[in-house]
Amino acid sequence: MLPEPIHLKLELEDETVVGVTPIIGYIYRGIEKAGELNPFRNNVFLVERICGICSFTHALCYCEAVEKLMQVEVPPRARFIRLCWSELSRIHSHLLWLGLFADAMGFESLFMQCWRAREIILDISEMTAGHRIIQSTSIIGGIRRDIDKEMAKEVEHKLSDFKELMDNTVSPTVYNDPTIKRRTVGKGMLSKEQANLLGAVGPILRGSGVPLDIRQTGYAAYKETGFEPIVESDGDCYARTIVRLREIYQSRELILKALSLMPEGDISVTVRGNPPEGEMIHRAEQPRGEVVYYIKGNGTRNLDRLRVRTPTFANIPPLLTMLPGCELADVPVITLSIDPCIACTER
Amino acid sequence: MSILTKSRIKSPWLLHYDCGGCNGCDIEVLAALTPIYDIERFGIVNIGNPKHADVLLVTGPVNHRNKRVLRNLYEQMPEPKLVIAVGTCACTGGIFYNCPNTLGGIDKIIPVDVYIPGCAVRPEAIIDAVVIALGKLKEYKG
Amino acid sequence: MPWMLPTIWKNLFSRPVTRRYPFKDIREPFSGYRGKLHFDMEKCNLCSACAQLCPSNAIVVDKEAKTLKYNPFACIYCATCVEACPRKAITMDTHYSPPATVKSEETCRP
Amino acid sequence: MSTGWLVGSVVIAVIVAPLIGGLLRGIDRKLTAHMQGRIGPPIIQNFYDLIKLFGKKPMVAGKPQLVFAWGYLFLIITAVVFFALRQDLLVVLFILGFAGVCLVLGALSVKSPYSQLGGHRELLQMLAYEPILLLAVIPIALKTGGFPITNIFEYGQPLLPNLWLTFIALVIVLDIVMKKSPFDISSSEHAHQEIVRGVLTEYSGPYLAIIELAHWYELVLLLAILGLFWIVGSLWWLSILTPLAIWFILLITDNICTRLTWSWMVKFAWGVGISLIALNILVVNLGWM
Amino acid sequence: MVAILLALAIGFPILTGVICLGIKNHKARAGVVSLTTLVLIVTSILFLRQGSFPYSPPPTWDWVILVLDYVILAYFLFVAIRDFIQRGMSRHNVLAIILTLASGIPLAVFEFSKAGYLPLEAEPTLYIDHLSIVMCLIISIIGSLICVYAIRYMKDHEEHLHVEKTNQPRFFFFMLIFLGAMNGLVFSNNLLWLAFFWEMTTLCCYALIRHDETPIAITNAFRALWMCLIGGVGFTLAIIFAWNSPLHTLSLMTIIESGAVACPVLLLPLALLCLAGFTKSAQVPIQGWLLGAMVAPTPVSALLHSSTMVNAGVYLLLRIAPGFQGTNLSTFVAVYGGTVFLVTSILAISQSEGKRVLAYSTIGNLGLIILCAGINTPLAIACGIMLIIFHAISKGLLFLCAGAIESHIWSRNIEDMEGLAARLPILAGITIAGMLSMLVAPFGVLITKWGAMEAASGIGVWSTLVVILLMAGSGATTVFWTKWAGRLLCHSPLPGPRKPEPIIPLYHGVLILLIACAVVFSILITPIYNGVVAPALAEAGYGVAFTTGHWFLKSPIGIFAAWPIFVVVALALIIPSLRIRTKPEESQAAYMCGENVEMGADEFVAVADERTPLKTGGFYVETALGEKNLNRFVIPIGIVFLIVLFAISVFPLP
Repeated sequence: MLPEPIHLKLELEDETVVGVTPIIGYIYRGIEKAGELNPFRNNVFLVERICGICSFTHALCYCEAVEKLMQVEVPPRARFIRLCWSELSRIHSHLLWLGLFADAMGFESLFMQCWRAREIILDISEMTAGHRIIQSTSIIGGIRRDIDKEMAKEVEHKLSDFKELMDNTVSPTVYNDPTIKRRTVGKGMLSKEQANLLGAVGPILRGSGVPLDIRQTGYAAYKETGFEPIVESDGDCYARTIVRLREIYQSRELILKALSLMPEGDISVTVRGNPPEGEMIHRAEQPRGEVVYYIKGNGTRNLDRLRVRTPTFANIPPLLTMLPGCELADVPVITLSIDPCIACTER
Repeated sequence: MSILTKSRIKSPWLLHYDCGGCNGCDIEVLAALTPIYDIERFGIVNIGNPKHADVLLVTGPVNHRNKRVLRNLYEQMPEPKLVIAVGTCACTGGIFYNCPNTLGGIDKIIPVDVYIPGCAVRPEAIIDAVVIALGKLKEYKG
Repeated sequence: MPWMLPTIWKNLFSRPVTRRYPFKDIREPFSGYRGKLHFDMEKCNLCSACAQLCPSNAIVVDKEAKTLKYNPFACIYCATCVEACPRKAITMDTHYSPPATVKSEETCRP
Repeated sequence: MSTGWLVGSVVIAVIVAPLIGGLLRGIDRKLTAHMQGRIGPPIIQNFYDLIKLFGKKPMVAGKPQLVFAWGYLFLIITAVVFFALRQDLLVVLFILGFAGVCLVLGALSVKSPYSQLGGHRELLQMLAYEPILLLAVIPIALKTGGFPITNIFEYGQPLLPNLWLTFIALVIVLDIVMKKSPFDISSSEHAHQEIVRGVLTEYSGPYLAIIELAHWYELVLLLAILGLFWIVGSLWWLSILTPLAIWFILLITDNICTRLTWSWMVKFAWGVGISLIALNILVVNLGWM
Repeated sequence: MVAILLALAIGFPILTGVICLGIKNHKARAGVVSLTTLVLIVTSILFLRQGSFPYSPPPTWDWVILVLDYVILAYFLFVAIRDFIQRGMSRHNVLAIILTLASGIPLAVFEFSKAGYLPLEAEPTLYIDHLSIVMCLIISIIGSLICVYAIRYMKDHEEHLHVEKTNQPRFFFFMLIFLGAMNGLVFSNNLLWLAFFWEMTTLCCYALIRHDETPIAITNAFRALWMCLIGGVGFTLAIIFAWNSPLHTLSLMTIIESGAVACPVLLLPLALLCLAGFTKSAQVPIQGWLLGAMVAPTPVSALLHSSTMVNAGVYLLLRIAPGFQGTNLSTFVAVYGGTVFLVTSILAISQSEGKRVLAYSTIGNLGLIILCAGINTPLAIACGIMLIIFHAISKGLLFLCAGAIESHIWSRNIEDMEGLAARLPILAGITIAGMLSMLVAPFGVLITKWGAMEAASGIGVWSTLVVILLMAGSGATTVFWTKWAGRLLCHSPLPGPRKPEPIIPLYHGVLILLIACAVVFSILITPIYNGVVAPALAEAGYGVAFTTGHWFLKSPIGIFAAWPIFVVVALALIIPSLRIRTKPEESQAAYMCGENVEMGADEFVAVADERTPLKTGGFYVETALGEKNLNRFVIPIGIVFLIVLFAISVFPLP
């Protein structure tokens, strides 16, 4: 049910996979090139559409990179609200993934329940940002929409509904169901050493026992809210599932904390002028792992270079070591366990 | 209305193909299947195989790599068949209008029956579009 | 296995959560939803600030012919033009643009 | 039984069975949707689907697949007819087996990786359930003194109290044949998983409809076999209720577990299913039941 | 009259075989072979009209048999020692030497210690009953058809191998005397005569397996030799024990009529005869020789598997079954046959070479016949006899199909047969029909399986085990046949007209004749039962197995209506396959995620837009069910079974 095309050329022996060649390029659009043709402010909307699932984090990372390059100080309130949207998109991405993962195992009713819970998050997103999935609210110098007191209360209310739904339906099943365990435990093993060696990022890395999360660097408002990465040590599909499930709860806590700690003030500063000559690298934690933005300004309104390193790209080598030797029936499960985002990978 | 036409209207099976979109519309297509929207109410099933499908939902602006795939999938659908362009970039290329590897709109490759604007489209819009598309089936002869 | 049982059992005997769009139980869009664009051509002076800032080239202003062409099928509904318009001539509806069988452009004249 | 009665029951079986089958599939989808918190399609949705498929332009990937599609349908109808004529139960199951072989050959006759994998998995499913299905006849025959279905009617008392072990084994078979989780390995209800509906990948339009129709017959036939366990005696109405109850339980099972792998399926079916029946035969042979 | 018939059935093929040895001209040899087959077929039909009768030739013939028996054993010793000298010591030639001596020396000691009686006679020497006639018909008709087919096949075969000097005279010599020896075997009543013909079939088998004279052929020939000689030893010991029993006879009829229940001492000779039957039928644990025999030219395999050699073993078991009725030996035989059926059916799943699949299927079906003999009820024996008939037809057909396919693609691998239905539609169609005739209902093989299942259900406590073996084995059978048929069918839609299939009259004629037999005999199953099987049952002292009415078979516990299913099959499969014409515009390539290139090309677009060939393959589960893995269990299980066989025959429990 992966909604995107990735072509894995599999060589099978009976039903055992003996060779995998990933074939990509189906979604390559040339966004990085277009990023050089557009004015740098418009690029915010372009990079959001690198991937519709983690679009806010793309925009966030791009904006922060440009802001760092232009040495703009963003108002603190904007940073807190950016954190909220970033975590909202993480919850919605993880739930989306969990649903697809359940469906890959043929567990349709769990898929439905995940997506049902996800709709609450999308409603919050629509209410606060004006769109269900592509927020388009982060701009250079801050954000475009405020979350006022009334709205914050509504968000808290919806998030408590959400927690109740999760606690009653999704979580107990994922934690306990023996058939899910049978399909995931011990499948797609990736040891801590391999994960480090092959440069895995995000929940794959943390599922293999490496406590590394870019949110620890404290961008946006993570420094103020505090942050501890979630780690599981087994390194199989089940560990990755649990990492993501726990992150959903963690994200919810982070949003609530950010809403309560949020200072009053402006939500954006006016940014004038063009990015100066110079380079800048910025990192952020997407739902799928670390995203790296590299920008190079030349003093005009167009950038000299826009380069993105997306998490799925980093996770494909680990995937290729997990697949050989597994059964065909496990291919979708293992492939999905890295939560591949092909639109990100190919841009 | 003959019983066959009625059955056709009552049972559109979807094939969803992402030819270069950002996933936004794609997940909204899936969201339309889930409890809140539940397009199975209309007999719609996401079938994943062109040979079984009646309606082709295409997202994304089409690039030089997957235009061949798109045409193949379209040709492998038996008549009568409908095509719906989902989202702004499937209609015209949208924000990707100046990306070097996009063609800008799937109607450059295959005939399109219904266009849905929006970036990303809402599930409600997909339901509207399927209803409009099915209206076209009423006139189908052959 | 049994852990999913309470959920489906409860669902089976309670009303489905489905919003019966387009018939009933339709949830009204939130007030901030970025929907259809409207051009108030009485306020517009064809300054083309919107056209310059539009990230997807959906607005084209032709000063010679005194027209503003807007293509809803190219628009990404980002509201940049709304914010950019110095005369507040562009507004956004909370309803999405409807699907259509043909792609049509709106041509507006002041 | 008079000839007229027999002819009548055959006609009814051939006409009514698909109606019941289609309706059951419709109710299946409706109930599944409700279990997931959705509304789901109308109950007669599957009839719309079938008529629509018949109305589509044919598209084929080779002649053999069409031949085997017809073979599949006709043989299943024959099995239903033999069942209605109260013939030898073993023969009914043999015909059903032949039909299964046709389905697999139809899928294997196209050079398509999905179809091939689906065919092979269907074959493994047959490997898993065929022995149980055939074996289940043995305790019935031992109890009623013969293999024809007539014997069951003449036996005079319900079979279930003595043969409930066999009955449970048959439920496993039904679950595999209905392709419900955890056994939906050769195709899945929603066709977007690793083998794109497997055996059905290459069928389209009218030929897909033929196979769908045959599935309805097959479902009704298997439920009817489960119904045989109560058919006589004062509790005969249980022969309608029990299969429906079992069918409902299988729907629930489908919604609370994942799909498992074929190796697990074969091991489970052979291990659990065959031992249950073996125990039952042994117990009957020793005269304890 | 009867003497002439016997001479024609046994002596004539041997005579023409010797003539063949001297003919260098291909056409003339073909004529002689054709004449022989014609005579054999007519003779066998005359036997059927004649009915059963006893016959004892003049005592001179007893002397001839006596001498020839030692000649054959001496020849075995000679070839084994020659091999020992030429190719060095190997397990096979040493065992061949030991076992030849083990069967020859006790026999010599026994016979010559009774010098006053020599030659040992039994009254009657030959006894022709309906079981023999059934066997004679199978041997003469199917065996003959195979010989006719071989005329063309050997020509192709030698052309393919670029053989300089033709070996065909020797080949047809052994083929023809094989038929004669088999006819002799099934008519013999004197155990010494039986043993002689038994060794003669071993000789023919050995010679035909090593026909190509490649090292592997020679090795496999010796394996076949020593494994069959185990049966020879069994025969020798059976003769000695039978003569030393209170009955003091060598007449098979007398032994069987007395029965082991009345005379428990007979259990041991009967068990030894069973052992001989098991070895001849290549049952576990000595199935190796039949698999090794696959190196021989395909008509040899066809002959071994369908009408001769292996059938001798199951014939013997069915023949002596009344003798051990009601004993533990009978139950043992049933469980043993069922186990072999299950094990070989599972082993066949992992085989990728067509002929090896056929071989395992043969062993499995022979196991099924042995199971029938063990169940030992009228129903079971009737099914056993009918299974011999139908299995011979279908298996002969399938081997010949494999040979004909081989002459086109020069490969025996199932994977190489992919898509033959497109290239050779007639041949592939017949092959698939042949497979279906082994596999699905209304065909004879399945009718007998049905009977066996019903029979097996009623034998008391052991029936649980027997039916489970039977049903599980049937499940596995479905897998390997369907899988193979699927490989033949698997092809992409082809645009444009096809090259027509080359028709080779000798191949296609024989194949069509055989498939017609399989269908017609299955439809005519009730006349066949009434005509030959029922009298054979009656002669062996069994009750009635089936009643027939409306051309349905009715057993006391079930009904099989074969012809209505044939009507349905004709409607469902044959009419569509003749009537359906696919229009070119309806053809569409298989779904490859939209990455197909043009129609008819088995390619898809992969890395860097390169066209990559699409490969599909069968399902073999080599790691789990491969020979390497399973034989670790199968062979010990077989050996344990043989130990149990002797245990229960030496210490019969009540």
